[in-house]
Amino acid sequence: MSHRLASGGRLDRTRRLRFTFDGRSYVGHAGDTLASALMANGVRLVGRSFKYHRPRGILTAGPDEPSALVELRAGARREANMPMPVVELFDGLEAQSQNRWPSLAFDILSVNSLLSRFLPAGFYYKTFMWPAAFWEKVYEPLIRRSAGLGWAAKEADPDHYETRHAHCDVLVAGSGAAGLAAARIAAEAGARVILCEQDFELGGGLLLDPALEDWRAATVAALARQSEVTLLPRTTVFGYYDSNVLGAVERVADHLAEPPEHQPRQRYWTIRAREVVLATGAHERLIAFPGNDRPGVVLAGAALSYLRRFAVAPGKRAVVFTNNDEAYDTALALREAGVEIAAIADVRPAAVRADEARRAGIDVRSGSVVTGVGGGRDVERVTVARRNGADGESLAADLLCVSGGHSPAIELASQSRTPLDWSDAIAGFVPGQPVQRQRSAGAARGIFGVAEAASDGATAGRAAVAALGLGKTEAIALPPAVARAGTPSEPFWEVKASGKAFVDLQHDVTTEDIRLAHREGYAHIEHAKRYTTHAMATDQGKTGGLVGAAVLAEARGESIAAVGMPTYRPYASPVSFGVIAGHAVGKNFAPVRRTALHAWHVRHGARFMEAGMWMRPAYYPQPGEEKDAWLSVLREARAVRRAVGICDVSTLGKIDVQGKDAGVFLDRLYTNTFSTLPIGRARYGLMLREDGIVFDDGTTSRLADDHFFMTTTTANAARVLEHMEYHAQTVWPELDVQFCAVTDHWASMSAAGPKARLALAKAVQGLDLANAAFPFMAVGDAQVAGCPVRVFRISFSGELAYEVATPAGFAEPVWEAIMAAGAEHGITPYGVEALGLLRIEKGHVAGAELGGHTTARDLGLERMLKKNGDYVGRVLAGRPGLVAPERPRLVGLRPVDPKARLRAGSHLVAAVGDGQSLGWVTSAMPSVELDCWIGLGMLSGGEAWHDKRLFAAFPLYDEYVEVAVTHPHHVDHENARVRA
Amino acid sequence: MPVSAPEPRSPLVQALKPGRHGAVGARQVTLRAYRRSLVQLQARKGRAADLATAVRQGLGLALPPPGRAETSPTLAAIWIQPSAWLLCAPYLAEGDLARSVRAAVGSAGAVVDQTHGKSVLRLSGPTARAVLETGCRIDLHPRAFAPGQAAATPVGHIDCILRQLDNAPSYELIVASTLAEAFVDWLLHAAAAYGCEVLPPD
Amino acid sequence: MSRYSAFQLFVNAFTGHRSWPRAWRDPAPKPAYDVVIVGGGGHGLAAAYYLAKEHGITNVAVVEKGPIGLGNTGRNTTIVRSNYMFPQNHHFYEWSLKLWEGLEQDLNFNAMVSQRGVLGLFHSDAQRQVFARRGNSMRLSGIDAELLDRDQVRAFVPLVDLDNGRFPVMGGLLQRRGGTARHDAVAWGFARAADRRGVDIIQHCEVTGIRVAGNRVQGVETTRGFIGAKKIGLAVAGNTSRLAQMAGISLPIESHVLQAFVSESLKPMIDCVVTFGAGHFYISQSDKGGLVFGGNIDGYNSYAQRGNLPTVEHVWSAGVTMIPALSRVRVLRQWGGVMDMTMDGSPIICRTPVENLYIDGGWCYGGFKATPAAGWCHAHTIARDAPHEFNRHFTIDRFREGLMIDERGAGPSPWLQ
Amino acid sequence: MHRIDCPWCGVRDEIEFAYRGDATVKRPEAGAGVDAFYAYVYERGNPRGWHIEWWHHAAGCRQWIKVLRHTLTHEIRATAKAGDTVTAPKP
Ligand SMILES: Cc1cc2nc3c(=O)[nH]c(=O)nc-3n(C[C@H](O)[C@H](O)[C@H](O)COP(=O)(O)OP(=O)(O)OC[C@H]3O[C@@H](n4cnc5c(N)ncnc54)[C@H](O)[C@@H]3O)c2cc1C
Ligand SMILES: NC(=O)c1ccc[n+]([C@@H]2O[C@H](COP(=O)([O-])OP(=O)(O)OC[C@H]3O[C@@H](n4cnc5c(N)ncnc54)[C@H](O)[C@@H]3O)[C@@H](O)[C@H]2O)c1
Ligand SMILES: Cc1cc2nc3c(=O)[nH]c(=O)nc-3n(C[C@H](O)[C@H](O)[C@H](O)COP(=O)(O)O)c2cc1C
Ligand SMILES: [Zn+2]
Repeated sequence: MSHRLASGGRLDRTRRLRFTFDGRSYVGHAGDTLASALMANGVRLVGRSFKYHRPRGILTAGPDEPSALVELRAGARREANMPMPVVELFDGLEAQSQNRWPSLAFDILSVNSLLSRFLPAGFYYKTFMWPAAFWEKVYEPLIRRSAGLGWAAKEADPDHYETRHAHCDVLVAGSGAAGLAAARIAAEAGARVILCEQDFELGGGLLLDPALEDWRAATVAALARQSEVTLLPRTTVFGYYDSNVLGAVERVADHLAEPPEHQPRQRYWTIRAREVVLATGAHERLIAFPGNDRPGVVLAGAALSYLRRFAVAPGKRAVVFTNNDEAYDTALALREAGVEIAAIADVRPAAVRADEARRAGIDVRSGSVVTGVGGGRDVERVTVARRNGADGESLAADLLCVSGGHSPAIELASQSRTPLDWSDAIAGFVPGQPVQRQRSAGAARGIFGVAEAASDGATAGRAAVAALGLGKTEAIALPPAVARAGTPSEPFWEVKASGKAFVDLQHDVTTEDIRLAHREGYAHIEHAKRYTTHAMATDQGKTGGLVGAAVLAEARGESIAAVGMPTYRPYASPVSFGVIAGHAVGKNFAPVRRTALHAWHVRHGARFMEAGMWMRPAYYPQPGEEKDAWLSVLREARAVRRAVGICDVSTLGKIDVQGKDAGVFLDRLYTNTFSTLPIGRARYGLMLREDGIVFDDGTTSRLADDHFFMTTTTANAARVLEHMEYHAQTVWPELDVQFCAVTDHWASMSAAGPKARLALAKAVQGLDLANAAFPFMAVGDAQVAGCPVRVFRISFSGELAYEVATPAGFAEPVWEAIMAAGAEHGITPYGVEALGLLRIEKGHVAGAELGGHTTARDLGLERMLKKNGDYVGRVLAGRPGLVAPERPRLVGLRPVDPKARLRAGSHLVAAVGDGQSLGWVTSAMPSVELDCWIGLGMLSGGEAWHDKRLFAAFPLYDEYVEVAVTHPHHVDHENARVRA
Repeated sequence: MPVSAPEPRSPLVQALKPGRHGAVGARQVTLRAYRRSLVQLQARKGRAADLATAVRQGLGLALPPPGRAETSPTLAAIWIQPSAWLLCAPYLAEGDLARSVRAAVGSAGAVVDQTHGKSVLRLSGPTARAVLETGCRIDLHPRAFAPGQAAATPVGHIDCILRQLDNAPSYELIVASTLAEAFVDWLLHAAAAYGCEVLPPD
Repeated sequence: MSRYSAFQLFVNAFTGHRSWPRAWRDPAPKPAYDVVIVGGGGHGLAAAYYLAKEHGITNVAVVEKGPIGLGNTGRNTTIVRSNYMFPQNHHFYEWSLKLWEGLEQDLNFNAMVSQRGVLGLFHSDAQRQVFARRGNSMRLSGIDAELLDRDQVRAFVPLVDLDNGRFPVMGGLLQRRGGTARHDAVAWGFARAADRRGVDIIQHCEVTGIRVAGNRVQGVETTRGFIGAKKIGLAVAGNTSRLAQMAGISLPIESHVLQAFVSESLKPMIDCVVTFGAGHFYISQSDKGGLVFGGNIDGYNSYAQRGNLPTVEHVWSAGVTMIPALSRVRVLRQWGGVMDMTMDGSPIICRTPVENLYIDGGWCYGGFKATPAAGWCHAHTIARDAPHEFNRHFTIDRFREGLMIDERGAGPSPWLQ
Repeated sequence: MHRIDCPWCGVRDEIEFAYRGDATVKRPEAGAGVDAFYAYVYERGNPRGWHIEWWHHAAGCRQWIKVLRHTLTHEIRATAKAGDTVTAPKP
């Protein structure tokens, strides 16, 4: 049965689009939405409601839609809960109805509807409590399964999304008469204008009036000609944020089966607007009456849209139920399209247009309402009665057009913190005095009628131009005002008759639910909303929100203005995760930072690990080691202890510090002194936070009297720089100090091991590496392979070691040269794992020990706290809690059974089964020197435990390992090797 | 005998393969890596005026005010921080730029070589602005940003120094070398809708 | 009568649910009370309830500036857990979890406490060690925790992408007894139960001053006049600094906004609470089918219950990275709440330098789970004028004494806590 | 999203900055004692209203700037260089 009109509409009838709904094939046209195409095909039952599983049809013709929600597409592109009226038809579209089983027509859970008297608002708060264990096991799974609407896709999204940052003078949201006029005025004044329209065609209400097509087309064309105007159809402004920033989503390819190559599916616009015009129109309201949720009930404005724009007759014989004049336009248009008008029920006792309609032969029943809807799954009969319920008559009709008036679309205005004023004239909230640089225009502030809206839009455009100081504005052509006698609409919300009257069609909230909430004390609008879930569905109550508030107001005996609306929040329409996430997902979640030697590591089979944004080689598996990473790690560490290894340490933060006061500055940042450091020497430094907790450590060298080179840990590089900037710029601005990060300019590599000198001496030119000439903590410039290098004799591994820094572009030749020079000594590249092992053997602290809780004393570094002079953290480090003797202190740990494994994250307890933690294992690794696992830990009592035994408890694995407590230096207690 | 330094390797040479990326069409942009010497110059406390004079006399360039870049035939100076500039010149020999700047400014400024720490790119073409707008949050419209202007600002989650060179428009993008590969990954993706021709490095 | 049960629901069905009484009365304030609790969120209502139930103190008013339960109690991501690292926190949060476990029966109100498990994912050895330390610490204190490997994570939350290419998942720390509770019901349930024990819940009554004489509280100035009080407890999350300042007390707190989000209703897809260790992101699915999720604070002082786009972008990116199937899911609402961020990320429940003034505040992200125990301990502290063992460490003085309880180790930077 | 007018760089998005709290606290002199440092590090006015605060232009000119911002409306009334004086309007 086709409901497609023979002519008219904004369709391209030459383009036939095939699509399926619940597996059945249908045909529509270009210009159709899924809703209009199904309607044209006579499909009315399109879904089931949330709670009672009642049959649902198409209520609206736009994003206000509460009930006609479908699953769209299939597989990885499946999307749940798509409102049919915003789904543009494309060839091959697949849609499924939702929330029904086994089928839409025979849905088992529609028994909920019969049980509905037991399921009033909030019923679950009152029951399901006994027996207690049944909640998770029985009740909740049942609730969870029956709740929810559609199924989301289960796979990764194959499409991609784009972000766009925009700036403009004037953002206009909405392209109806008001929006077009505002945009045109601003554009003519030379402003940079962005016009966003959520629909795929520009024009809003203009699209429904062929008489205005010329003005619409001419205005759009004039805008399109302006180079500073960006027209964005299919773009919903979803939120209004601080500083006049708005978010919008452009549906670039949702009207296609798949996005074209290189095109995003959707685009997320962040729009920074100097001025904003909100011309977002109005939402037509439903009226609460029994059966107002049944398929075949359509809002009057939507019906007009289906007729005029989509050339569909939404029924054959209609009843129109209204409290206002506009619905008469629908009635007349229906009749013109061949739809019989059974009657118009107008709640008003009299209306000019009622008389006109009567004269045209329509049965208008003034002072009348709809008290019920009969039929099986959709509208077959409509009962019309006097307002007091008398003279009820059941009329045969398959279409019931309803209009409860219009509520301005104030979502965005309200989000921008504009207060809402009640307007008696339109029985709705309108935006009050704006707070941000914004104004509403047209239906969005209760100015209805095309000419009026256009002229209001022009006024808003002029105001925006004036606020921008752009000077004079041109006059533009506006649609002619049509003088027409009318009758004010009468606020009307609910027909009280027996049966469920819905205020929220998606969440199945009835007028009785609202009254129940009120009776139980949930009488504040926000309580009533939460108790009943009214206006909490995907449509956020666009068609019924105010109706619910009105029912509540009546129950409270107060005005709707006093009751108010629940807070408006983003999103004006739901927004997909993907579009806001944009490109920064999966492997692009965070940019990858690579050292200059990255390619070398890749070529040599390194396994990488993430360290913040960095990728660092963890180890370099060799043939035969694939099965067990420890083999590689131990081999690498052993090479360092026995011969020589080389490690990329480029990720350490490096900061160049200069200036007359550089030394003083460093003295205040570090707990120890740097102003006394000789030129050509390095020193280990410790930094505290101002609260006395250890912040960072590293070596800093003096290159000249007024020039230092500082290093930080990889993790804290950025924070240390910021810390320095804070102190230099705000605390001690008088100091002559200049510094900047040079982490990326220098690549650095550590050559460590007893043979390090032998290996390096062959590669390094221009520097005598002999112990006497270049002792521990010496710094000097040299060349390797013709490249400039700076050599630091510092060591993290505890071996004789040199850190060789070179400008990053020379990293590979320098590294290769050292590798070549060290080949005869068995030089071995080692990764972060081996580095960790070596430092644990040495008892050097790192991230695991510096976790933001430890003091210098805790780490056994109290000797680094200078006695005199100010430094960051000095005072608060002395608080009693931070110097308490029972604080955990750094110790070494070894399992008593040399075969036993020690795990980081274990706790130290006195006996198996003891719940009292004395400390914990911060780091653990198998040792190459000791042939057993070793660890570092923080232990209350610290050195008092040396040579005593405890248990490392790992109850997560039910493991207890007996450990001996040792000095943290497992290897080379005397620190002789580094000086060798 | 000291051997002479090899050509320094730029991470972009690896990452940026010459050729066409993304869509084919008339709206494409061009992208090219540049080998540059870079030096960060910072005035010593209270010596900003001396520094400006020294640079003008020694390097023939006026140090620009905030938000701007100044160029001479051989050198560009970009304001990056109060009393701090990034100087940028064609790469000649290692350390040369830093040495000559140091000689020119004497005790008036701190000079730090950043040649290897930052990578220089140029994005050019009528749609270059549209490409950047997918990740750049400042207003690049000609009314707001023009040749001679420069800004430090993140582009696609990576901090960047951005300078407009001409009205093609062409933009110079300076990013940390360790993030350069990630940056061009992002940039090529951003440009794919228009198409991007990667030219061999300069 | 007013007891809730399936039977009552059945009976009421036949009278059109017309005889359900108000869940709580709407009394006018009396001139004075033994205890005035400021703040009608979960914490304040719970304190009043436990004052009545545990200590027999029923001459109590809860004064709330708006309607009850619409502060952070009404806008949080409802995660309930007790998986803390430090023993100072263990006993308190575990006590809270125990109270949650019997709450419905105790209150005769279904707060939908749903112990479907809280799983925290980790992505590196370093993170694993921190999680292990935490899990072991919990186990030593008798709290349930399990360390999952990748396969176990996959089985537990099949939609998580373990190999997202940037921060692959190495495993997770699971607390099965963790889960969610229905936020609104918690406030309503405590309100109804407290009301039935005689507590006056006074809505739309904003405290504008605290009257102190001789360093002892006298009562509160409100928009509905002065209300005398022998003792005053503050439970005004997000506003604790302001209220304390009314009594001349300055606190180590900044108020920050935290956002949360909810998606459209979907058929079941995530059956637990799961958090992404590589970026701030946590998500669960409500019984209604909405995906409730959130991330990090916006990171600036704010008393506005709304946030901004940069955080939104970061949170959603993390979400799609962790669960790629979220990409086409649509989100219908975002909102914000104002939280007290303390300088160590841990709460305050203690006496104050002003006699008979008590504070329950400083909850940062995590005070919803604490609701029953915080109310319980607050009530104890008020009734006995001394802390219970469970809240002994949650003092203001700990900062001056250097006894911070800093689980994250972020230090006195509230925006990092 | 806050748009902050950096005195050096002009108006930039919030994400370029790192928020760093109350700019009215001052680091005490070295000898000021624990209470003074306690107040500097921990105590905050935390006003619901105008707040003078540090924002570090981390992704721009790397300056610590002062911002006068309203913590309820998020209105930004003034920005200034680190050394400049900013005064909050009387409530
Ligand atoms: C987005 C978000 C997500 C969160 N997620 C979690 C989570 O998953 N798990 C978790 O455990 N915690 C979470 N939290 C934290 C948690 O919500 C809070 O810590 C907790 O709800 C605080 O409860 P409360 O009763 O103390 O505060 P509230 O519920 O905020 O109650 C305080 C009450 O005090 C009232 N008040 C304030 N000033 C006055 C005055 N002058 N006079 C009278 N009344 C006043 C307020 O109106 C308010 O009702 C989250 C917080 C937010 C904002
Ligand atoms: N019965 C009435 O009196 C009545 C009531 C309401 C609307 N109207 C219509 O009002 C018109 C007045 O013009 P108008 O311009 O004020 O309204 P309009 O309805 O013609 O235009 C509003 C436009 O804004 C768009 N829009 C709404 N929210 C948006 C968002 N968040 N992002 C992007 N786009 C959004 C809508 O899709 C629509 O196209 C007349 O044409 C008339 O048809 C009349
Ligand atoms: C756990 C949870 C679930 C929510 N689910 C929904 C929902 O399904 N629909 C909805 O509109 N809002 C939902 N909200 C958000 C509320 O509507 C509201 O935005 C939030 O409680 C903050 O209050 P406010 O927006 O009135 O300030 C939910 C909030 C929470 C805390
Ligand atoms: Zn700046």
